[in-house]
Amino acid sequence: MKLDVVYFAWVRERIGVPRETVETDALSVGDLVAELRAREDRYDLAFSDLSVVRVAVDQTLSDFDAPLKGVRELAFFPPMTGG
Amino acid sequence: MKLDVVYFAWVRERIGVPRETVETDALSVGDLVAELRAREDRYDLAFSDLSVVRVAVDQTLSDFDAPLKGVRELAFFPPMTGG
Amino acid sequence: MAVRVQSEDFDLGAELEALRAGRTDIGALVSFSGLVRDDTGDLKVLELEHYPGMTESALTEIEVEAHKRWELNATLIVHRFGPLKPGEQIMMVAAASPHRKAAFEAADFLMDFLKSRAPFWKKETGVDGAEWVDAKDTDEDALKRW
Amino acid sequence: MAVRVQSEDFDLGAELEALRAGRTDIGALVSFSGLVRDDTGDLKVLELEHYPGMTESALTEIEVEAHKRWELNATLIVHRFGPLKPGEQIMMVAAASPHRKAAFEAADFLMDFLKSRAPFWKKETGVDGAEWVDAKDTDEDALKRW
Repeated sequence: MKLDVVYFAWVRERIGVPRETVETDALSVGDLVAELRAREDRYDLAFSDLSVVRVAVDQTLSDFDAPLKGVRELAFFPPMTGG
Repeated sequence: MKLDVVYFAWVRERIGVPRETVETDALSVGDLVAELRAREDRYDLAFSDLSVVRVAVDQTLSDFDAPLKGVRELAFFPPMTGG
Repeated sequence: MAVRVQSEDFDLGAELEALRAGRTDIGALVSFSGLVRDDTGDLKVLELEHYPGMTESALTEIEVEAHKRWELNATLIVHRFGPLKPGEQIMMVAAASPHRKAAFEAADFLMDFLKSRAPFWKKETGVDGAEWVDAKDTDEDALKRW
Repeated sequence: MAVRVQSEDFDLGAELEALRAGRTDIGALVSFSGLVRDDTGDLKVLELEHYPGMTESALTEIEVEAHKRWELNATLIVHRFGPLKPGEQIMMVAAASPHRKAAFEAADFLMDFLKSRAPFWKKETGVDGAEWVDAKDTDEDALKRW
């Protein structure tokens, strides 16, 4: 399965790209995160503390348990600080 | 003792003047009100329900128990409705 | 910190602009403005009466109290008097603070106390004649929040 | 009801004016604006990053929720992105209602949810380098009020 994955703020900086297409068989967001962390250090660093990482599935806030089936765009970012 | 007394809103309309000088020996605001009510019907009407009349003594919100000694300006008006 | 009581209209945007002009210590600016509302189309004019002298001192006292309770960079109260038409601005308060919560609370506080402690009275003249607006019990009750 | 996400500055006064123009059903108009604060004089630039697409839908969702909860005539959310200097406007919300309490609460609600649910991130570049602004626990806690 191919997924668009986007990153923001310091998550983006640690991973080094704002957007990429990921090929994966992971079933959930959490599984994909584990897979990415095993692949390269920059992912391991970005996802080392998941309590400060938020996830959006198809532009809607979600969580690490969310299934990936049918998902087009996944986003990872720190807690929001607008306003 | 001579006192400046001012009236606002429907209290002013019932009494018929915005301001007058009153000659009185009343000791408190409440005593003066009783004295005025006895004098003329228009005062009796204006002060018939004191729960909806507020009093200011020298431009500071006060109450009917307030003493009149040393007071220069007394004001009577309904509950405020600004904003 | 400023209080103005006037018959002329005011420019809300210009007032808020002036409050923050040239400053970098404000993080949050909250404004409230009150408008002459006429749901039914029956209202011809809203007449605002006030107690000159006491109005200014009552508003200043409320403002001083707000500055005691919250960390505020600036506050402003402008209140009109005289005849106003539906849709016109009646008054405004503004509160500027380093922090959002303080700005919101102070503006809310200014409004609650202004409603029940500043000597203004409203008279509505509609198609069926004129009537003084009654104070609401909820306005007096609102003071207990603070 | 409107949401705008833009890099350009906005004219707070003109926005508030437009919200009430030609209407007589608004009694209360509350605005909040957030400004780039720099107490120490060390801040060079505040960079606002956002998630195009999700930002607009998240803000619209918050606005829709406010209209469900309160009697509102109109609301507006404007939020900027890109580099901002100390003293500049970051964003604004406005809520117009027939009633004071609804206007205050709705504006407060919009801000609380915008803070923790709209995908914006702030990065401060000061004399000592750049740093992402941390979210506050109190921001997340603030949602529980509603």
